[in-house]
Amino acid sequence: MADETTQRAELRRRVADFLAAHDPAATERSAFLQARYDAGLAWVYFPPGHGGSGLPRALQAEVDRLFAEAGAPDNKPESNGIGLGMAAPTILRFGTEEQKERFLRPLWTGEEVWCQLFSEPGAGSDLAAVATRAVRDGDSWVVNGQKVWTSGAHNAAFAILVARTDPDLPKHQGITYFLCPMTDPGVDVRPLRQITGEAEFNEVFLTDVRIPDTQRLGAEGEGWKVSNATLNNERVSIGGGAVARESGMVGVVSRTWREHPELRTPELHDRLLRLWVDAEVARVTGRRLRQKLALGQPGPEGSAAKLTFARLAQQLSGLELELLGEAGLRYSDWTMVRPDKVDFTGRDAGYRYLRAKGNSIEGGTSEILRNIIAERVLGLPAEPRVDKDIPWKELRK
Amino acid sequence: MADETTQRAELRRRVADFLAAHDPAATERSAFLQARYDAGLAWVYFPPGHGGSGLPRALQAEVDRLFAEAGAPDNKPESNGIGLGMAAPTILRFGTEEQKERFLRPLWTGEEVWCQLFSEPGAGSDLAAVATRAVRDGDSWVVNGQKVWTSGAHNAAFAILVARTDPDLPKHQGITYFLCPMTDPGVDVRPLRQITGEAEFNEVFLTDVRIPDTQRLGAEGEGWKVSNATLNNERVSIGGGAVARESGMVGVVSRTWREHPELRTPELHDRLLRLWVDAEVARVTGRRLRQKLALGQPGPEGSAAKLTFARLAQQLSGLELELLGEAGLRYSDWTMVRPDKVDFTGRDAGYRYLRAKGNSIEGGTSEILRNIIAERVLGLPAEPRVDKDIPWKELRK
Amino acid sequence: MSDLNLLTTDVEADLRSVVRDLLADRCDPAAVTALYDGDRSIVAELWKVLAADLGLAGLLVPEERGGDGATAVEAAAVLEELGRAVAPVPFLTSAVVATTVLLDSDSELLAALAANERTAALVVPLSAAPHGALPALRVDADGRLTGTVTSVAGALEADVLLVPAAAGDGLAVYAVAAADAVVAPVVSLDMTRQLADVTLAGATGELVLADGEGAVRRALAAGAALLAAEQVGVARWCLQTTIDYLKERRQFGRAVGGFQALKHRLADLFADVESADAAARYAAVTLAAGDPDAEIAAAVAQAYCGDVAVKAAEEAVQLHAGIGMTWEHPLHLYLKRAKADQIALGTPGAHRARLADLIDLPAAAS
Amino acid sequence: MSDLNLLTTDVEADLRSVVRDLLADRCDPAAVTALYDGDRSIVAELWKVLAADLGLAGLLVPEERGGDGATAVEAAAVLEELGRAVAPVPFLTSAVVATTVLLDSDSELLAALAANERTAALVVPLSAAPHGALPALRVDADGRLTGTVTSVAGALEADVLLVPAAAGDGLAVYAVAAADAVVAPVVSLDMTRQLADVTLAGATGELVLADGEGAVRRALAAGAALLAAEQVGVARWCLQTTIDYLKERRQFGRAVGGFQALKHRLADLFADVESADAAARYAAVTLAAGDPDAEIAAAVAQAYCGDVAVKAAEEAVQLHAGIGMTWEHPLHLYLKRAKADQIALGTPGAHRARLADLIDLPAAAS
Repeated sequence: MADETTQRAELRRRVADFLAAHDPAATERSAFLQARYDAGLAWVYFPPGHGGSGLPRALQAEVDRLFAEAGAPDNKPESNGIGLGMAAPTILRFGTEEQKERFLRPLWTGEEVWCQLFSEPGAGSDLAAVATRAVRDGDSWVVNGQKVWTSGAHNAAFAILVARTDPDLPKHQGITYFLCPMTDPGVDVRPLRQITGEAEFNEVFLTDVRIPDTQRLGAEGEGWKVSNATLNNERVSIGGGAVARESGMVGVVSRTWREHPELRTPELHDRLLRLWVDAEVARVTGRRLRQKLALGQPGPEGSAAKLTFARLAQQLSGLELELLGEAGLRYSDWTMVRPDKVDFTGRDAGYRYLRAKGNSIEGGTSEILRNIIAERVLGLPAEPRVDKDIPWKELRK
Repeated sequence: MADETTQRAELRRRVADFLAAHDPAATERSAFLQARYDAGLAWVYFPPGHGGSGLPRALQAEVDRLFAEAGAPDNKPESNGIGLGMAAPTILRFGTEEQKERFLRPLWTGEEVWCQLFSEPGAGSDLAAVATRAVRDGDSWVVNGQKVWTSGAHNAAFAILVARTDPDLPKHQGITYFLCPMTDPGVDVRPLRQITGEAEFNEVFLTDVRIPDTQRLGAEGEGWKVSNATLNNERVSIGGGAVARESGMVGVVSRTWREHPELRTPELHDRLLRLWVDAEVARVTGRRLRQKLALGQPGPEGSAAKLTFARLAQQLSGLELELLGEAGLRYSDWTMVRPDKVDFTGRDAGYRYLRAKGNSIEGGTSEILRNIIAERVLGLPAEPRVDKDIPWKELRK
Repeated sequence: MSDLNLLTTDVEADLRSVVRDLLADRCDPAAVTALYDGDRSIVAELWKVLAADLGLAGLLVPEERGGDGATAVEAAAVLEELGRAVAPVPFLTSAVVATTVLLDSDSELLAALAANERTAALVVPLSAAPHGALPALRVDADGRLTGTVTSVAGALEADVLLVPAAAGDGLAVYAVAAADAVVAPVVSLDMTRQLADVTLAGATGELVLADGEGAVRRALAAGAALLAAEQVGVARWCLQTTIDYLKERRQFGRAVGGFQALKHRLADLFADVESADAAARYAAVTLAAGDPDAEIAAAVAQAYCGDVAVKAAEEAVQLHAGIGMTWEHPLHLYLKRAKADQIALGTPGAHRARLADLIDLPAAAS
Repeated sequence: MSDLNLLTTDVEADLRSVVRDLLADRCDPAAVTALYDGDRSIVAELWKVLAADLGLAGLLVPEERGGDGATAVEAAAVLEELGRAVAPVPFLTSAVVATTVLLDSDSELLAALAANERTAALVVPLSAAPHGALPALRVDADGRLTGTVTSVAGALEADVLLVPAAAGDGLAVYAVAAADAVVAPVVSLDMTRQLADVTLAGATGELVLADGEGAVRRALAAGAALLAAEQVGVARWCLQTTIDYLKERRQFGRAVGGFQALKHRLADLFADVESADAAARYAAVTLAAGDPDAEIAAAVAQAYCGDVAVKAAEEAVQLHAGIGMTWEHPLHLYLKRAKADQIALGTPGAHRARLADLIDLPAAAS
């Protein structure tokens, strides 16, 4: 703890020095961000040379707060969630020195936004079933296939992509991980409309897309391992969100309750109180999880937190419609739009109800998370697997 | 329907004639019951010659009512539930003419009470895993093994028993079904105390018990099929009980609610109303099931009804303890006794709470029932089976 | 209840199969989905075939007043099929609720409804419970009606509106031509039963019931009892579609429907849907028979079936996973209908609260 | 809450492991089960070792008054271990509740409790909630106490009783020797915390608090906050025992724990138990720190953990199936403790109702 106090003081000093040298009011936005990266003050828990200072992750909130208080521009993290939350840690862990050099800086500054090309119509929960093919051609790979559930694909410069490079191997072994240029003419992004009426995601059709072999991440055939690292990051970031009491859906519904005494009934009261308690317990559990992570004691609660988050969002938003009654029968707008960012608690109650249905599907279904908890945390026997040792091409699809 | 009306009128006439010939007040109890059996007025849906008249099952309630109204003695069905509900229909279906002749009459009159020797410590849900051995010896079988969860074993004259007769065959194929004399000196019945404090069930140890081959029910190796028929009867009878509104646990808790205004809270009110609704829906569902069965349209709701019955009994009895508060912390008596009959809704609230835990275990666990519904009713794929084609003796136990 | 038949009758089975076949032909999910983008072309066409060609508009109208003289049991069978197809037709609003109001009146309008010459809607919010607050428009000395009622179902499809109006301590019911009202479409959670805000500014109407509160409440109660059958239809479609999909969908080298956790959830859902079916049927049978248990049966059915339909739709989305979240798959139509139906004619909670009085389980004194 | 540490400290881990080892040695399930047949021999012996040898009797007593000066965090660690072993000792009743009452008094009794020379119990029903109704015995002009309080926990183990008595509008607290009261054992749902009916017929006592209502309520609140830790211990034992059993138990040729439906239920239960652990810990940490959030944290923990412990015990019985229903297997001890704990110091529903005021989510006006 004494050590962290020292680190914290030192960090404050460095931020103050940086701000003295780069007046936020007088420096152009992207120059400021690049300088912050080069000073190792971007993601401080990354290593020196790649935007970081090798500090504990717990200090990141501190440095972000200091910059925000100084009125400095941020890197718009909400516009590049996949890049910051999933691509960056994976590139850091599996990338070559050249790849880290090339990709991390523009990723962090937001100059290059990233998206994710993992899921396919036939490969949802069973990601290892990907059928998108990548065939070696000299120093490049030629990629053909179809991906779905890609958010931000129309704004992205790059994608993290898994594709099958060897169909003669069993399914988990013939997959390779790539950093795919979204500007390639063979990339066709089409909006995928969802039950809310809007198209937050895309389908992405890949036709003879060329990726240089230098943009392969990890070894050929190692894509399963690399993509699992990516997904673990996703689950931690999805489950570990809110911190203030009544953040998120519980706050929305509690406000509705407070503002509409005329809608209250005894049964809705007890249901709301139960969910409020569950949400508060989830908040405290998340707080403990972050304390563990800050000490480098990653626990199994990441998957459990995502399960709970999804359940609460769904039950609370469903309750809100019943509470609203007549007003719950009305919707804001079914017009198909492509939203810039997702806001689970935004728009009207009907939207929140429908959008929350995705919370237990995206980023690993609740069923897959329960398998993970049961097998990896509780040590219960794995599901019988019939497809593990059979060459991919011979599997029944 | 016209047909049933005719049948009903004819039946009333026959009962009236019988009562005229056998004055209930002047006839000795067992003579009366034997005469009723011989007149085909016992279980009227059984065939003539075996206590019945080949009538629709729907008419049974009518004939029982007529006898009850005349003050006639009944056959104490609550003391011989296994015999009447499980052994009798199985003997009727699979028994030889001699077996039906020998066993059904004293079973129905209650002169011979029956119990069930199916479950074993290692064969609970997986009944086909029975390890109790029956070895052929001339015209008899010699049986050795241990059975559990036997209710009424200390009062029973006979038991329906499944035992392994050929360990070289796969598990489902080497089982045979017997009618076992409980008076054999090799039968040792020991009370099995349960969480309520009392011993409603027994463990039964079988040591060199001899059963004549004439008391084998069905062919050698056919025991799996025969026992399944028995269990289907059990589930129908367990699930199809109550008929009047507020029968069973919901009535008990509703009375507590009405009698104790001082215990009421809004949250308990809504929980009770939900369970009341569920219980009423279960009652109507059961009514429809009985109408289907009476028309010979057995539906899949038997298993579903048992699931619901158990869930409601557990939730209602749990709620009652919370409602009672301080009184719910007190218990009537932990003294070990062997009750004559089971009364799910009797004694105090604590007893009801504990006893109800068994409702989702006895007669097929709720987990097994869900498998049955999923596979046999919904047609979903069966669980992967690793033990189906391997000789019993080679299976890991 | 000992004499009430809870099993499907032959008459009902025939009716059900005719309606089902017709909907399979004429109620394409793509055309239903188009309602959400403002293309309502399917509605009038489909209703014409059902109402006139099959004669469903007059199902509940007595023969002597030009109808079929059928009972709530047959109406429930129709509603279950309409629910199964999320059909966007005003059967519930016109042929059940408005028709039941008019049964208490000697207005010629009833015969016009039965003949499908007119389509009517009772002007109350869709969320109004049978025993809850009712709107009452102002009526002046000249019999001119003024006021607004929001979120009215069936108004967009109706050419005549049944308008509750204040009459002393009670409620009168007037019939007003839809053309004389402002019927403003509402963007609705469930566009397969799109709502409208209805405003009258001094419109004149025909007085159909001078003392109409009882008739209005009976009509809403009949609607609530029979809405349960629609909810069963929605739930059955969701369950069956999910089972079918999970038998086909393969992940991890196996049919997804073979994974035990999903099997058990589907088994539980099956039990719930079967129970909902029995509850809805009991409500319809007691209503048809004028049984004294009808009011309890309706409250029980509404307290139960609304939640089951929502659960079935929610489970269906979850178990379809990604594809269940898309606009392309019809599942979302059922989710929205189920959720709107849960609120329609009183939430399950409102029906439970009502039930507390009927069955003598009083609330805590406060 | 940003500065409160929710992770296990070294001090607490050491304490926990000492208590756990001792209970593994000295708290045999068979001896605990014997309580149900009236053999209470384990109680005094076990309490002596815990209270005196380990010094747990004085854990919450400040050092200057003869105790350990530890905090609610360490008491919670002890209670979790006691819950895990369903240990039949009066730690909660004497070392937490009665001790907290006496913290407000300058009575020498506190030091006697800390030294384990005396064991005390607060004479209220175990079901009394911190914010609910409290018993108040009559006290005459001579200071003689008369009245009965039913279902008191810890009274059988106590040699001194802390008796709330009416004092004007408030409540005084007297210390009465247990020998001067009639302490009638009650056949209890949970015989590992057996209750007694306490009757005083003109007994005299030492006045320890003239104005004691606040102290009594604070003591019950501390008890409620820390009972959550006991509930977590019960839940953890049930979860772990079930997992261990299902890894071994084979049916259908497979370990039962490999069946996905059970795996998913256990995964959900694990999430619940981890959450309960965090809730209980936050209640203990805020109580220890005198944090303003302590009251909400305690209500949340009690609203949550009681149900989780019951669910864990019920799931454990179900997943053990037959063997879980037997007297022979210790599971029933946990089921009974969990259910009694759910009612103890206020049901989850009572704590939710209290929470409604604390967090400004008011009930419906009636």
